Amino acid sequence: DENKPIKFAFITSTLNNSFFTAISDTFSEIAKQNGDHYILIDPQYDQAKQISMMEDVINQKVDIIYLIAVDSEGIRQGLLAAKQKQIPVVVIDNPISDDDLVVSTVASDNFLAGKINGEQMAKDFPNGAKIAVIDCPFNRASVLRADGFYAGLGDNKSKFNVVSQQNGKCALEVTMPIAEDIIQAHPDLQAFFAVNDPSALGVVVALKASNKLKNVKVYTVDGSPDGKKAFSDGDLTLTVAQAPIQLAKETYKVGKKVLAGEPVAKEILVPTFPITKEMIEKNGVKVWQ
Amino acid sequence: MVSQSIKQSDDSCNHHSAITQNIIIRSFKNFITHNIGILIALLLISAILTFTTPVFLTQENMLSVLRQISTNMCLALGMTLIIILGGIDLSVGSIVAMAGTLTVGFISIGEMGIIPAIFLGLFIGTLCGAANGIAIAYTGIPPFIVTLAMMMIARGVGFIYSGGQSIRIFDESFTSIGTGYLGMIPYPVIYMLFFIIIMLVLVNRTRLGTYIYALGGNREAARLSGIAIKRVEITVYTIAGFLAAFAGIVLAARMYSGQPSVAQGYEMDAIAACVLGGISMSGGIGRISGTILGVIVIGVINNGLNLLGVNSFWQLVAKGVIIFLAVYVDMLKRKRAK
Amino acid sequence: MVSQSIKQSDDSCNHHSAITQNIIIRSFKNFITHNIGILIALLLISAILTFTTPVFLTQENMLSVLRQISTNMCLALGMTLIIILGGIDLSVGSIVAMAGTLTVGFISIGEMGIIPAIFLGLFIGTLCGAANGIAIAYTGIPPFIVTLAMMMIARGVGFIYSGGQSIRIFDESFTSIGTGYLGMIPYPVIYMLFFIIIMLVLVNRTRLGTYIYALGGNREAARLSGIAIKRVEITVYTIAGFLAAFAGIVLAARMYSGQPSVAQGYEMDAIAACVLGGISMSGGIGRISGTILGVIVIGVINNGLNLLGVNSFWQLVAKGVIIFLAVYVDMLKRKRAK
Amino acid sequence: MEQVVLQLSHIEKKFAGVHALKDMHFNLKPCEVHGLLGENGAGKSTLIKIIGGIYKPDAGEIKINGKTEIINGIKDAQSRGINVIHQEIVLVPYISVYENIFLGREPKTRLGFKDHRQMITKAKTMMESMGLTIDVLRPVNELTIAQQQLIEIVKAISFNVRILIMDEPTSSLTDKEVEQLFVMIKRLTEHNVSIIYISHRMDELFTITDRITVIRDGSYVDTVNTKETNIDELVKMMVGRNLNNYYQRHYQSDGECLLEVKNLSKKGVFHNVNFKLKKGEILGFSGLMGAGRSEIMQAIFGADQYDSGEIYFDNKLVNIQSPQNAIDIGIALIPEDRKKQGLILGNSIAFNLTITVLKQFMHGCFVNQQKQKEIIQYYIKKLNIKTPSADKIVGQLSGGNQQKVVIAKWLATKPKIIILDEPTRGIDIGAKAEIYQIIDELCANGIAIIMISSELPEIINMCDRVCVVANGQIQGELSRHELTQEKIMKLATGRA
Ligand SMILES: Nc1ncnc2c1ncn2[C@@H]1O[C@H](COP(=O)(O)OP(=O)(O)OP(=O)(O)O)[C@@H](O)[C@H]1O
Ligand SMILES: Nc1ncnc2c1ncn2[C@@H]1O[C@H](COP(=O)(O)OP(=O)(O)OP(=O)(O)O)[C@@H](O)[C@H]1O
Ligand SMILES: [Mg+2]
Ligand SMILES: [Mg+2]
Repeated sequence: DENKPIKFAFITSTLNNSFFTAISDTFSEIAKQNGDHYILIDPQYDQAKQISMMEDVINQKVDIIYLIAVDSEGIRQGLLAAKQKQIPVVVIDNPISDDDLVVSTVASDNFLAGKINGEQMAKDFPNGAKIAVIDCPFNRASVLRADGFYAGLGDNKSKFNVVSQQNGKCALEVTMPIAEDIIQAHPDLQAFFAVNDPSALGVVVALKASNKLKNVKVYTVDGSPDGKKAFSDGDLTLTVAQAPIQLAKETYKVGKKVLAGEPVAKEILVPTFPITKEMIEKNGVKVWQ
Repeated sequence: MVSQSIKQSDDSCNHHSAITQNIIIRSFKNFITHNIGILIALLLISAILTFTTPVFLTQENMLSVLRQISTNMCLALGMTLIIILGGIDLSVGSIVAMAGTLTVGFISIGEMGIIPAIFLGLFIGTLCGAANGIAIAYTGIPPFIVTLAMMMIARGVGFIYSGGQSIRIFDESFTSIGTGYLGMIPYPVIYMLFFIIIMLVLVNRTRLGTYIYALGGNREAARLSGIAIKRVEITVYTIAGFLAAFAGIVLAARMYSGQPSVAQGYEMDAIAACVLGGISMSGGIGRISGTILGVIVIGVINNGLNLLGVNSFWQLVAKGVIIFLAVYVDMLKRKRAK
Repeated sequence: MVSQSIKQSDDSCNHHSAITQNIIIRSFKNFITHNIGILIALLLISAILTFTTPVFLTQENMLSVLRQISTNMCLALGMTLIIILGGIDLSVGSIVAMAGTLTVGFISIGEMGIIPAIFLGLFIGTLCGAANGIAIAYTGIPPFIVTLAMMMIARGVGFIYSGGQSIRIFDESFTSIGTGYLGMIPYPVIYMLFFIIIMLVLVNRTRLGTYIYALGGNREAARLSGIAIKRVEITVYTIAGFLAAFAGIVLAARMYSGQPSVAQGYEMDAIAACVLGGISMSGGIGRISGTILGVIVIGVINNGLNLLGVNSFWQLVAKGVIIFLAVYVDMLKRKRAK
Repeated sequence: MEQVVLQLSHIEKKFAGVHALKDMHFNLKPCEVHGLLGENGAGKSTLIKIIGGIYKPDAGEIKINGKTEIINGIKDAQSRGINVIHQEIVLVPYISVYENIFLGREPKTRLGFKDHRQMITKAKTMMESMGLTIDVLRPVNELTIAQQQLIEIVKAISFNVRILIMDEPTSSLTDKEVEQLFVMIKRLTEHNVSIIYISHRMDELFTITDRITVIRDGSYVDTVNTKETNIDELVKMMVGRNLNNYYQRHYQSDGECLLEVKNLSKKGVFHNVNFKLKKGEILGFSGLMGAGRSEIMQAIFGADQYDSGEIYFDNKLVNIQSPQNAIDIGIALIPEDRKKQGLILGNSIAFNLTITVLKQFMHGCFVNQQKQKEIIQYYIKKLNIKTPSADKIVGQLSGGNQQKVVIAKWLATKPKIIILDEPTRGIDIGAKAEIYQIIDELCANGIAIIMISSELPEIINMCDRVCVVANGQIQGELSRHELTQEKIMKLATGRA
């Protein structure tokens, strides 16, 4: 029945980011309410380690696994092991290529998130602009966001001059010096698109340091508490929200359905939406959505 | 001290069998006395885990640990030779990633046959090792710098080739390299055992083995004995490159994909295993058996902490403390032995 | 070789002014001759950049480079002492992250005053360094293992304290530590200059400086000469811990946040800068001026590649090649000088 | 024409800034033992390294058995039957004795592996034939220096050798082992081996050599038949002037007691060591290699622990925990191994001279470099250290000058007691005389000296009293008037 306690594992890719902790905290809360046995696994962004840890979890005979793969391609071995022991796997956030081996994928609409940014930028600069992009090519979600961004620029794409596209590794301290150097090389730069809040905040910090924050707009995706604060301070022009709490709740629901033998959709996209001033006024900046 | 640690294989005469037996017993005694500290540490850790988590001592889990340590074992074996030689190799992690990515790429993108792709992947990784060796031997630039440069270059090449993303592969005949079993033993464990035997023979039974110790122990003495120092150096770094490339291909097969960003910091794990196993960073001292135990200790610690469900942040602290204590126990034992 | 590289500061008598001038000229000559290789490398790189990108030689960009290298400079200065001593410190990156995270946490979460929070952050980081030193001096465990353990422990502590997330801070009086200016010179650059002077004085003018070289050159001889080798070791690791903590707090201020996952691999950058600057990994040899140049070369390479808009993957390859070549040029020059 | 196995003519060799060999000549007859003599840094080692294929000469001709040859590296020299025992021990520390002996030419089994069994058997046979009892399976680092030196000799002989070169093979051997070595040398010459023998010990040269070639400042001086010469003539050729008063000693009347050691013991190393040391005297410590003399002194100096016993300085009980304590009290120890224990070879003379006394130059937190320079110059002059400047790297000095730097470094601490452990090992006769003079001067100034030495002439001619140590115990004490070689050896070997 619906409320029978279960034993489930959440295998994240890392916990070094409040997005992931928001998911794990939500799971932990739900587990407490339901009296479930909850196991949290953190391979610290190492794909080989994630496979090993997944095998360890399977040896411990859980009912269901919720998984954020480090890499969309690399987790197959773990999925096969789960299948062998008939443990269902629900994938969160980072869609994987082996979707035949998972019951369902619950993800933010990353492409849409990027696209909203592109559209907004096209609106803000109808005559085009000199821009720079901070991406993170070995992360699938980031790639989708960047693709979405370019798609969002739409017909105006040719008016935009991308003077530099660099890998910020989704991290503030990596992005900061790169952004500083880009600003030095292109003093007349008008806007940045960064694939997530931490790298966008790295851009903001770099702009502040060279006193250019007023002249350069920064667009990004996440809507993390830090991002929302920066947005409400006017440092960020736009951050399109993902909703990890909702993601976790949705995933848990899907899992329950699977265990009850009910059919579930193969792909569930949790919508992304621009953070607005009103939302912040209503909910504050302390938490995710 | 390099002697007698494995049985001579080409021993056929009958009247030698007593001596042979003697050698085996002595090898075993040597193994115990030389590694007593880390053995005690390993036993302690295992005992604690056996009592605290029932899964630990199951056959399944043991095999799983062995498979998990296979990558680090390959790297640490190569690193052992290099450290005994008095060097260091920071590039092995990058070579792991590069070899895996390229090999998978050759098959999936380049549509090459599996065997030629693997050979080419192994060859390129081995070449990186050889390049390290040649640069070190001929320019006199410290190994730290040469392999640091190679670490960046090899990592870059993997990224450039794949555009930073992972490359997928489905071909069962390739992926089974990493995922298959012989009976119930995973292939990677078998490779590991194979390389361990090769290394034991190499270090204890071949001239190269002696020369590695000679170079690390007293370079001048080695030179004056007419040893071709450069050739030894190049050979050793080449071996390490080969082992890293091999590990990378197996890892890619396990992951059903070539991942250019994988294996960051694996060089540190390998070095840690060596030092834990009593290989001295100043060269000339150490035994393969020590490294093997070092790798096992690190593997068991990782596995145990996961089984116990220790939070990953606390795991870091625990691992730091345990590694420190393991080496400390080893030191104390060694001192007392003197 | 340790002497005469900076002017004596407490030199006031008039009849000394000729001698003083002499010393300055000699220091300068020493500086040139000892670092000729890396100077040439630096000039070459700068020349190429000046021609290929107009922005490179602007005052603004130069200041920006200086600010960017300030963290690595702090770490590399501490690392220099440790390497000359014959050791190594892998924990500095983790101490950077931990000190920044804790300090910001004390202010934002703990609601501590800024000054006490900074002091406490500095104190804890320094303590980690001291713990390294004490463990190394008293147990005889190799620095590599001790600081590897500390690297994990400090990293873990930062993560545990913040739950793995970054902690934001807005207090201007704190963030200005990292973002403020004196005239047009960013604060971090000023700290950097301050520490450089302190280090030059420490190494060239104090007893401790001489003892560090003595220990690194011949530990046994140093001991028999009545040098308190344990005290020297502990002091040096403590200094490195302090500098790392300081760099961490400034970095946190620059980032408007304490980030526990920051600064991974910074220890390698620091070591690379030292080796690039001619500090020998086997101890006893090297000069602070070399390290300074090493840090600058790495900073200029990073900056230049970004200015040129080189793809990050190619940057890796380019950096590897340039570091290798820079050291190679240095080696050739040194050989010729002999 | 007389037969010559090896002939060198017009040999030139330059190192950066040093003209090590100038128009050098040398010839070696079959089956002779040919001594090479010269001051420290005269170029002896350089010459034999050229013969051994380690250096290439800049100019000159080498004839082997009358044919002009070019020696291409060490292996090439070895294949011509030329083998060198180097001045520095060049063994690999952590591998076994037999592996060291066969290093670089290991026999292989059919399968291409090293043939351990064959190496062990052969090594054992060699050891036995030399009358040595060292376990060939032991790693070299566990052996004493003397044993290592013997292994070097065994290793060199194990080649098919025609010309054997020995560069100061006895510098760390005692008389017993030297005798053993000489027996070996005699046997080799009977087997058609020619030997070049370098030593600073004159008595050895007179015992073992047939001819002696003298080098001065890299130039050939002369070759003489040993039987037709004497010490004074050789010394004159070597240093270019007459050297009288070789051992200088002005004995003092008994001073007051400065140091008293009572019942000092360390388990397994030394037991019940008792002695007194008076102002202005030289107390000798004699004994065989490994008797425990160095260990006793290390313990007194605080460099090593001891289990029980008391040390009185100026009749006051003192507790010396570390070398610093010893230095503060006024004790200095000049260690036996100057390279490992005495000097920081990669640093300058100035650096090494001052590390013991930096405290004296402190000006607040900083080192007063002016004052430092004065002291450095003072000692360079006083001990006559031959160097172009105080900034020269110590590792580049000749052995004698290195030893003087170590002595200077300790004199600078203004000690009341100086412990000298093998102060003249590997030092040429001229430098030795200078060091003896320094020691004598120190005594005259009321400083008490303990001198450990394995060279009996030095002990007999310099000391007021001598303690003879065997098995970690003082076997007896001999006064100046009782000192003879026989008496000392009797006590040292326990045959008293
Ligand atoms: N590799 C080298 N580089 C530079 N100079 C050297 C080198 N080897 C020897 N010399 C110099 O050449 C000269 C001769 O040295 P050599 O070692 O031949 O002297 P030696 O006669 O063997 O002295 P000793 O009795 O002290 O062993 C010395 O001045 C020495 O400093
Ligand atoms: N570092 C060491 N490790 C192990 N054994 C040692 C060490 N140093 C000395 N010994 C041993 O201790 C004993 C006493 O050595 P010590 O050096 O005191 O003798 P010695 O009388 O001074 O002889 P020498 O003439 O060689 O200096 C010897 O048996 C020696 O092998
Ligand atoms: Mg010599
Ligand atoms: Mg001795």
